[in-house]
Amino acid sequence: MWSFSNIANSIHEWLSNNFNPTWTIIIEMVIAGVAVISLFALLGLVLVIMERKVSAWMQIRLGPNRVGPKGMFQSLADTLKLLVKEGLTPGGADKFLFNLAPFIAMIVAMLLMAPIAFAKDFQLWDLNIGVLFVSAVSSIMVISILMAGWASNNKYSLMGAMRSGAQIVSYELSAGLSILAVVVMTGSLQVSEIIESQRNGWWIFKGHLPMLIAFVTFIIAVTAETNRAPFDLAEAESELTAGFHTEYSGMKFALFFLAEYVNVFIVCAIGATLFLGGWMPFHIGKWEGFNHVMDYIPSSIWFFGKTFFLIFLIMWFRWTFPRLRIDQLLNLEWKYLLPISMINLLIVTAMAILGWHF
Amino acid sequence: MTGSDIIFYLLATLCVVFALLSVTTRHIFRAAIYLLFTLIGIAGIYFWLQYEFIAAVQIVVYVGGIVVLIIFSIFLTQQTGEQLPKQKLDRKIFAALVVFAGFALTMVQIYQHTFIETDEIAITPTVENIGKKMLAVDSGGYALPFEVISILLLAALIGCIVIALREKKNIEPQIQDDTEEHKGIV
Amino acid sequence: MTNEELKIKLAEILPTATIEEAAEIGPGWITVNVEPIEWLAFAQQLRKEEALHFNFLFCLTCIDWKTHLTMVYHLRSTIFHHNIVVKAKLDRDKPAIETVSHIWRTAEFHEREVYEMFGVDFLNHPDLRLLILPDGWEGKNPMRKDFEDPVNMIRL
Amino acid sequence: MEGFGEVLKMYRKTEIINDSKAPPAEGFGEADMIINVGPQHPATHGVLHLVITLNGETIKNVEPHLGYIHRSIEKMCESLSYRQFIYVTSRMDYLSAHINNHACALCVEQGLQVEIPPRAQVIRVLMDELTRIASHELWLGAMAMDLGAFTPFFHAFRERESINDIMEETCGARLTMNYMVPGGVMHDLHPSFQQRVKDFMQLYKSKVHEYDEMLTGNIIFQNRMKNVGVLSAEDAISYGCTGPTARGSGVSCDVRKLYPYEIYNTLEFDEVLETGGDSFSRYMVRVREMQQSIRIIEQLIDNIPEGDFQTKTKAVLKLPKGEFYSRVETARGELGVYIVSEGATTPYRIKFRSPGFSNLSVLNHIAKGSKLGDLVAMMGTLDLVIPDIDR
Repeated sequence: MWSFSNIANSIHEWLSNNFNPTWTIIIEMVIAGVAVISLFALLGLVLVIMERKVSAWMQIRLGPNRVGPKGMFQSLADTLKLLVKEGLTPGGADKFLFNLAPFIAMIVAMLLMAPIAFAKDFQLWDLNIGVLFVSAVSSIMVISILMAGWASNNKYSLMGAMRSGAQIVSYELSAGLSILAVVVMTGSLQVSEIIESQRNGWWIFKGHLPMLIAFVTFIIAVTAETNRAPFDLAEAESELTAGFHTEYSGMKFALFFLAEYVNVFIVCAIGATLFLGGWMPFHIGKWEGFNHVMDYIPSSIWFFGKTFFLIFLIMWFRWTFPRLRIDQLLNLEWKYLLPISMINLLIVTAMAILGWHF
Repeated sequence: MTGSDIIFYLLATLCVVFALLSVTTRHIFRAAIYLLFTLIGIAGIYFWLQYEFIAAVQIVVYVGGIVVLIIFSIFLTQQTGEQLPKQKLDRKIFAALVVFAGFALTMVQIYQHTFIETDEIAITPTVENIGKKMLAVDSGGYALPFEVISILLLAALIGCIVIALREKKNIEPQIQDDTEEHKGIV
Repeated sequence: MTNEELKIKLAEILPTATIEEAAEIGPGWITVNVEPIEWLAFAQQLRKEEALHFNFLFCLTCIDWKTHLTMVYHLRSTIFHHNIVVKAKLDRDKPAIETVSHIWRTAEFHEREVYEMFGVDFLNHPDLRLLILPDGWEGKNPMRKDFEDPVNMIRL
Repeated sequence: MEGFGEVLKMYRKTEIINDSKAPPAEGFGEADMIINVGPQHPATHGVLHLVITLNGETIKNVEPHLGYIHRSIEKMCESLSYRQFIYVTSRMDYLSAHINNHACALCVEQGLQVEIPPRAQVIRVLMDELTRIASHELWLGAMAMDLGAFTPFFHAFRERESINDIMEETCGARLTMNYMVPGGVMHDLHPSFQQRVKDFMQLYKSKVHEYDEMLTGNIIFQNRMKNVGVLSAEDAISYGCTGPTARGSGVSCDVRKLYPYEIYNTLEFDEVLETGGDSFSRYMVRVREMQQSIRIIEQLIDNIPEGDFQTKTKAVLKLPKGEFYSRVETARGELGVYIVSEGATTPYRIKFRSPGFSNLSVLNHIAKGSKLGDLVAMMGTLDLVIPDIDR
């Protein structure tokens, strides 16, 4: 059957036959790099047009419909526009850090791609601490926002950065705790093992109510971590104009923009991996025929289907909810989400020890 | 030189260069960012050693925690675009001497120390093994240090709360005074 | 309270004021002419007096009569729903009157507007600065009749 | 979240950028900072400039700077005839242009002592109420957008658009209608007016639940609005607040009820009062007011009397010497028109008592001590229209 792993293997074999091992690794690294960057660009384009179409659909309008069939090339045109725009640096800004910040955001987003399993046996780096790596590296993300806010020499940006710092640092806790729930169940941090443990059922179904709570907490926390509405206080445009990226224009703004969308993709991919079985098809107990049909759907389609479903969920939040206030936001985390996810983790641990899951 | 060596020297240079930049720059925020790169470089060396777990913990604790804390304190006390005052020459010389002395002490220790090869087999650093080792009470277990550190952290937390509470009492009446004044104006 | 009763009551409070009633045209409100010097005490009584209870200053403006200025205060009571108009004649060269912004807070903004548009000085106003005109505005007050803007004047 | 506020309190102090208009130095602490909201800012909906003194995220002082769109309409009107000046007033509160014109027409008619025909009266009231709904719809969308909810904006505009279509057909304009003239209205209703208003009402009734689902019942929205910007009834009166802003604090101030003009005393409708005084009460007042307007339109739409739509008046109007004051209830509150006439063809002095000016003055009072994020909720529910404030 056609699959990504076969392609990857055949490339690897062909390279091994023609080059010595060092060159093989270097060429494979280059291929992987190019693949990640092109996936990046593609994701940016797809997610922007998706966001615009989803919002248009919710807001009873048509959305972009001029460039290309059904406006599908609109985000391409936007990218071109942003590319040729002048990148301004405000006077009084710390030029070095101001220009560095968007690249940090990008690099972090790229690093996060490494442990994600896009399809069966198709993963860049299956390191044994996969999910810990993701939550560790994603904590660098906040640095780029703080850097941008500080270096802009703008009070709105500084306030945005402060808000964002407080927000991301607090919501990392409950995101981490809800990830831990799955880790406790699986007994491993490795992405491939977590997916493998869901062969006979996804954790959201296998883990009873506590896993559902963990899933909901996870979605709320990552929405906050990626600065998406209703938690978009860092860029709240009606209060802080655009928060930390007020002063950014042209390509540097586009990098922030892109990094935001790629981060949304990554957290949704992690969510799909942890709770919805990654590339695992949907199986129902002993319905052999049904399960067989499900197996015929390629694993990459399962993965992207689940991921885009979660992305749609996060977009749905954005276009229906008003924004929270900063104190309400932190109240929600420290008074509700964190205690709930802590108690939930205890229950999950008890469940894992007693084997109370399917 | 193999590829592996090249990567090590790259990472080592990164750490050293940014460490030097971090102490020589006169922009305080940049110093924090250079420190961040140094810490990331160290995490990179851990990855190179294939101690992924320690590398990830290094990033979580130092990058996600300590550096963010440092940056916050800079936000609250400093102003954008301001440079720190230039240090006097005698201070610089003194600092260089101290650094050199410390460096020499470390190097001498390393060269004098005879490292014994152990025949114990290193554990595979999976989460399960690390977790079991961390809570093990037999020889080679880390239960005691683990608990001691957790008590230290608890003390730190309580200290924070105490400081925060005391400060609040001092500030509150001041704010009320302000609002009273404003009432008078309006 | 009918207009007649109101007139009697007002005359009791301030015997020196002249009270007019324009019955045929206009909404038929009582107009009280006061001296600027008496205005503050009169205003306080209008606000405090149980039977009057004029707690709502809904319009405050000034008219330039070329020979003098007239401050116009429109007052009403939200309980009794009666209205009066208070007028005070000011000297055109050096117009000054006591502020009422501590009695009716809405006067603070309205008096600032009148201050910059007509140049009336409100004594004891807490914050008498330019509100609408650009910073550093110097020269004549734009709403006076003899104001001529050499650049932007519209003549019809 | 006291802790966070405490930390933010230590925000660095930044130098005052301004000028003579800078806020008073007293009360400005070492840890405070000043930010300029506006004149170009997404939340001010126009060129309003607020200089805000912040202590962390907590507001210490709000200082409005006005005049960015001041056209001195009062001065302009002094050289315009009594027919002409009405059209300038459409540009004041451009969202309820009809009602502004109505106030001016009433004042001139008071001076001329003309009776206007019943048909014209009904048309005027109908148009006023339609304008009120349109204005509140725009407010609803804009306020929701300030709070970060984008979608209600488009849903509100769907209804507003159909009102604008009705207006366009009859008046020939969508925003500045200029439909009122002294003595009646400019032309007769369009033949399809009745049908289109009925269609609109059907549309409105079938969609009104969407607002409740998206805003009124939303827990985030309620948290953002309740106990935010609390204005007591005494303060509302003292600051001269009118309209929904004052009615949200329980002050009965609907001019249509207290000092009825046209045919309002023959109509059945309720004055909407809420007693909370917070942003949520002001929100509820406006939402319920739309339903009252629908109720008024329902009573009138099938009972438009036949007859003239205008009383014949002279080509050049002259008001007798004297003073005239008329007031109407616009979507934002009480609009007063004060004309001083010397018997000429132009007014000697004209004063517009605009509701926005007084409503703005209360902002500093209610914003003190709340968070920066609350400021947009307060400005949203005060429903500020900047040309109305600046005139």
